[in-house]
Amino acid sequence: MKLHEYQAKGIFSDAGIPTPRFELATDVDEVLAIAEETGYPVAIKAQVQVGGRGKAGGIKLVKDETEAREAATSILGMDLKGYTVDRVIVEEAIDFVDELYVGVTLDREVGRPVLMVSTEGGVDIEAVAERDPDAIARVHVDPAFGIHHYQARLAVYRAGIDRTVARDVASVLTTLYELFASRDATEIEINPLMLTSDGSVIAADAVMNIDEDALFRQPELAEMEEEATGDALERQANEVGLDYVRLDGNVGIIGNGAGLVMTTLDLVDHYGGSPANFLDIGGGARSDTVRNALELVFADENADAVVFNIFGGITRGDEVAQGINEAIEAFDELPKPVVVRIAGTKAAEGRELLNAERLIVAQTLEDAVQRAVEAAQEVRAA
Amino acid sequence: MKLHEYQAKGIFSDAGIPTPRFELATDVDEVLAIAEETGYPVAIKAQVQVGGRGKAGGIKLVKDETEAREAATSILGMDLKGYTVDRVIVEEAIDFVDELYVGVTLDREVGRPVLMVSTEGGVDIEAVAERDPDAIARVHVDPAFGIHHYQARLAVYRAGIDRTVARDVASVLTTLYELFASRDATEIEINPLMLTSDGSVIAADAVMNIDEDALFRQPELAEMEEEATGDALERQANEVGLDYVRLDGNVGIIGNGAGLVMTTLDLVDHYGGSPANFLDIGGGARSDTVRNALELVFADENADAVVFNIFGGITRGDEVAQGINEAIEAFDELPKPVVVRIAGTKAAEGRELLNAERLIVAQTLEDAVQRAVEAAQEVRAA
Amino acid sequence: MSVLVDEDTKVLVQGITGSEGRFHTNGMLEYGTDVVGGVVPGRGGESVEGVPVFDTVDGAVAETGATASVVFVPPAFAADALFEALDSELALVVAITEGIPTRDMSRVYRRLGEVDTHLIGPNCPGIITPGETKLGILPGDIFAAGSVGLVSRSGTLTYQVVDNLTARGIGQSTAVGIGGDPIIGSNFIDILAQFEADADTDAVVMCGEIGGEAEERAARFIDEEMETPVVGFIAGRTAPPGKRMGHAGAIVSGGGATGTAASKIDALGAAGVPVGKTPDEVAEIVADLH
Amino acid sequence: MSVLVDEDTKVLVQGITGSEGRFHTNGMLEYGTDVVGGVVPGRGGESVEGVPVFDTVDGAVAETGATASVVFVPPAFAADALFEALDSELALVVAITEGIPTRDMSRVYRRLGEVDTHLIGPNCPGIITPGETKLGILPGDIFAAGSVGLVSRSGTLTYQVVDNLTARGIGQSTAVGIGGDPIIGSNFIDILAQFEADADTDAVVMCGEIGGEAEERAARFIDEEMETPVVGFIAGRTAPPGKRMGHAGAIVSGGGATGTAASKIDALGAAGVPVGKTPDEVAEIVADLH
Repeated sequence: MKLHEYQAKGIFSDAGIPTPRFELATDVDEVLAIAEETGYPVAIKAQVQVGGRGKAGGIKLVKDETEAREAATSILGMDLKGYTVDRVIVEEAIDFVDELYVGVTLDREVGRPVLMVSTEGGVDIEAVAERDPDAIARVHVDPAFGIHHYQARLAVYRAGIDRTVARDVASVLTTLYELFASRDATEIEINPLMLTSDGSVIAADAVMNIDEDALFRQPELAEMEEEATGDALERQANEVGLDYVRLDGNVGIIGNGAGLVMTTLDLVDHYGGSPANFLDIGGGARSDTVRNALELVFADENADAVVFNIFGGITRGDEVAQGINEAIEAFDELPKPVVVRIAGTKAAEGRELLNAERLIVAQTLEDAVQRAVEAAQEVRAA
Repeated sequence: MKLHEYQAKGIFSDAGIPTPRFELATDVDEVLAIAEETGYPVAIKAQVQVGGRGKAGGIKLVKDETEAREAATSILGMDLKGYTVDRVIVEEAIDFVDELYVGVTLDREVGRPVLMVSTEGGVDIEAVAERDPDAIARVHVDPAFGIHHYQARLAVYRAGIDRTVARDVASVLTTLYELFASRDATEIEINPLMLTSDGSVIAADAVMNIDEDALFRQPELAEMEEEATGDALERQANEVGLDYVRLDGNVGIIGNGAGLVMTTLDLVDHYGGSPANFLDIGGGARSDTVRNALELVFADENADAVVFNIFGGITRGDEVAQGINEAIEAFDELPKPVVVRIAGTKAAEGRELLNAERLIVAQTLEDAVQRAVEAAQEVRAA
Repeated sequence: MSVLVDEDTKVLVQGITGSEGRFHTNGMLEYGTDVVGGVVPGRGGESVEGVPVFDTVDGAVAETGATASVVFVPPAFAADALFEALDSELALVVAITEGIPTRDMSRVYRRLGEVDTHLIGPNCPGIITPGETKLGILPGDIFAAGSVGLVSRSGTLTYQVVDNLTARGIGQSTAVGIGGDPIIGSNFIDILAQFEADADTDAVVMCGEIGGEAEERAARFIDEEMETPVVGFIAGRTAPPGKRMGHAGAIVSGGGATGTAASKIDALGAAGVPVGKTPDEVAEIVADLH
Repeated sequence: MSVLVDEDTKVLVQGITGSEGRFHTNGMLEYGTDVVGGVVPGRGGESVEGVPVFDTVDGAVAETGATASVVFVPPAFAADALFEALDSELALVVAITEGIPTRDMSRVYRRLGEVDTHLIGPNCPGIITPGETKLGILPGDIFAAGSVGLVSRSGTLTYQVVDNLTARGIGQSTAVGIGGDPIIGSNFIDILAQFEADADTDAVVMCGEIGGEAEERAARFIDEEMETPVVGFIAGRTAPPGKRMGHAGAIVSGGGATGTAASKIDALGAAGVPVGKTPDEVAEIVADLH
């Protein structure tokens, strides 16, 4: 779960990290009022949870009311990589002399958090990492002991940060780590951490990704999640506890287990089709979950046909079939062809039970995918 | 640094551990007013930082005003193992069905905190430990990870605590550990943790020793230290940053370094004398420290003579001698014979410099101690 | 004829009184697993499906001689249960629980490095030695005893591949679902090393998926350390960069040189590992090896 | 002719710019110690007594090839400095700092168990190999080179015993003050084992004091593992139970069977270790051994 910049910045600021003054606005008048109060120049920044906002025109530095009105009008309501911008922050412009990068992330290879510092801030850090890995100093933190102050200093000095600001940067990094641990973040960064001409540091951006599995103990952050914007269909999926990932093909896909669903996507491609989505309904196949899943794919205008691939596992095939039959009773008419494949324990019994009048019953995975690809092609052709 | 019961109990209570209602009182009228308000029976408990208060008559359970007045009058102002009782708590009496022991201490042998639980509460736990070590369940906590909840449960179940209260006792123990760690305690215990007839637990006593080396980061506890009562001479020593330990002999002892001072004590005994005190003035021998030390021993009516044993170490013997000469200038007359022995770097030069008119200058440790023992005997005989 | 578990494995179930724990204890008992005890604090003295329940792992081990444990404890308490299991010096711990916070697993993994216990999972289907024992939630009846080892990051995909193997008459020595979480107790290499050392495993199927570098590192290990032939499968070949596909492991970071299906398939190919395009093609390649 | 340190030991001073650090760096340099660098965050590039200062231990080790460090960092920051030293894989760290909170040392000690570094102290005078090098604050001129090892919990008492030894013409191979805090990096046994393995140490003096069980355990070690003769001294024979005598180690718990001077002297006696009643008697016993 990725926080909005304004949310992350609020958390950083509360933890004592210097940030520019900023306020949230949802319409042009609000933007102008805040800009007036703050004093020009100000930055107007779209609050959407995607990367590369600046390049996509979601961030504008404006020096007077005319520019502010123009920028606010263009940004509010704009479509940014599929997300509609419904809020911006208006932020004091910072006069900086240098831009640094500081961050904390989980290094999966060793299972430990890693502190990262670079003098090459203000640019895409992943590009830096690829071009010149040594430009980023990395120091791992032992999750048993937590951070030692020396580790933040070590990262800062290794990165070649100027000695005059080293202490301040190390202090920001230590705070970031403490937030990383106490707020169950999976990633947290400031890029750029600006260096001002008077020798102080200030967090010009704020990124914070939270471990969704830990939201049960982060009630304050769990509330923030609700504020998150997103694609309408993805939001609808979230409301029923599913994770709907939109893709750009025309074969809708439902299955249980991420690996198996991805494999189904791969097979759709293998047989000449193109996946419209990724939808994992998890273990078993309770009829209400099946119905919710079908409703989502039916609502996806890109999907022309649906392949439903369930591997029974512990849940028996006959029970799965029962659940699917019950689920489709909720629909007077199935708006798209639905191919069902049941495998695993009692699969044959399950296939027998399936309502073959309304569903296309497939025998194998390959069979199911091929029939769904064909069905989608027919719908498209019609 | 040992906290008073009322201080420790306040900390426990703030951390969510159930305690009886109690209030602090410093005179008899206050005791009676609180007792009235609390409702009889109440316990009146002397607040002095020594063990075995109960046996020494410092704790009384009273059932009416007459008893309360009598108890308060006898306890307030009493001498309890050398400490004058100047305050008591008046505490709600608890109707209990069982008494448990829970505590956390540092196990020096492994350098880790250890959780301790026993069903044999309400008695001297050290006696239990000696008589029947298995009656106390012990579980060590890894100081890197901190406590795992299972460890508190493990200690509780191993101790044979009844399953109906196991969860509550484990919860108290977990809280004790967290206080141990967050408050820099060296020892923390509840003895007894009472079990009431309605199946709840309540901390009837509260012991908490704080690491004096950590007081710099425990400002709240450092303030409590100031409230601590003690022997007048020991308090006076504390004020000048020294640690004066009273003993019952007649040879006053000053030296630098605990091991060397203890050795001086041993030699006093070896040569037929008896140490009046233990006073370690630490490294070097600055003249103000020497003067403070001498003032303390001069004020100790038990000490008939003083042996001053300094091993120069890094500080040179001539500098030490200089410091001692300066210090004794503050006294018009030395009220007791003072034997000085300087050893180590430039010891011979130091001995040369010492004011031999006012001081008895010894050559070796053995010589110094023997002369001090003799001097004390002469004073005593006079 | 197996790795890590066999018919002599004595199993504890941590969280046996929960609905998942109870259900799968029953499934394990039916499969023939020697479930010797359950652990639920405060429930000691009870019994579930005829299995005695203890308050602590320590007590259960002392009483039953258990050598392994399966963990069904809910996410908020799972790390505590794992620490308890690791500190009791069991040989194997299988964590089924899904949704354990990463921070908790980071600490558990730190501790794991200090003990001799093997941890499988979390968020995994478990481990099975067909015909002998299973620890976890795998559907026993799709497996058949044999000599092909299987290791996979994914649950139902594992079942799919096993189904294809069994359909072709290829039995399995042991199958291990290692889980797809960011931090897992045993990775591909840990399990591949077990199979390599097992005289009765004569081929291994390894099912990977996009995200991370576990498959790339496994490929290097296979190249340098293994004699036993390995057949691969990689899910997510068509997943677009930057999209998150279900569990935490299945995400392709944009632009990176590793983590993509292509990178993994290339790495495996370079290590001499044939990679099937479909689960059934995997089974076909294995059949050709025999 | 020494343990742990010799003329080749390259020494860093952590906290070199403080008054203690600067003063004792000077003392060490005068004694001939090869002080190759100092570490103080933010002071990199400066120099103290001609010794270059670095911002991090890591950087200092890389630049100077240091193998040991002496820590004068104030108590509030000392644990951090010790973790930094331990993580830099120095062979030896000597912590002089007095007053480090016990909780901090408990964590440092936990970490110490995972690395190969030896830690001496904290709250100790340091270690000296007479005529070669000293790391710490010991007064060099009372020592003389020779073949008697010395290990002690106490500072000035160590000097007293050394003074008695040197006065009788008995030189020392290495003398180690291990410190008297509740948690110390090296205990008697660690140092005794070093002396036992040192061909050039032909007798050892061990100075203990009341409190704890370190001397009792050392006695068992001497009995079971040592060939080299050991002479003991125990301070605090006359200390009354329950009184705290200066530093944390020197307290006799009331009524306990261990921790008293009698218990320690008995244990040493049972291990064949003669215990001197005065420091000079210790020197006399050692002289008789020669």
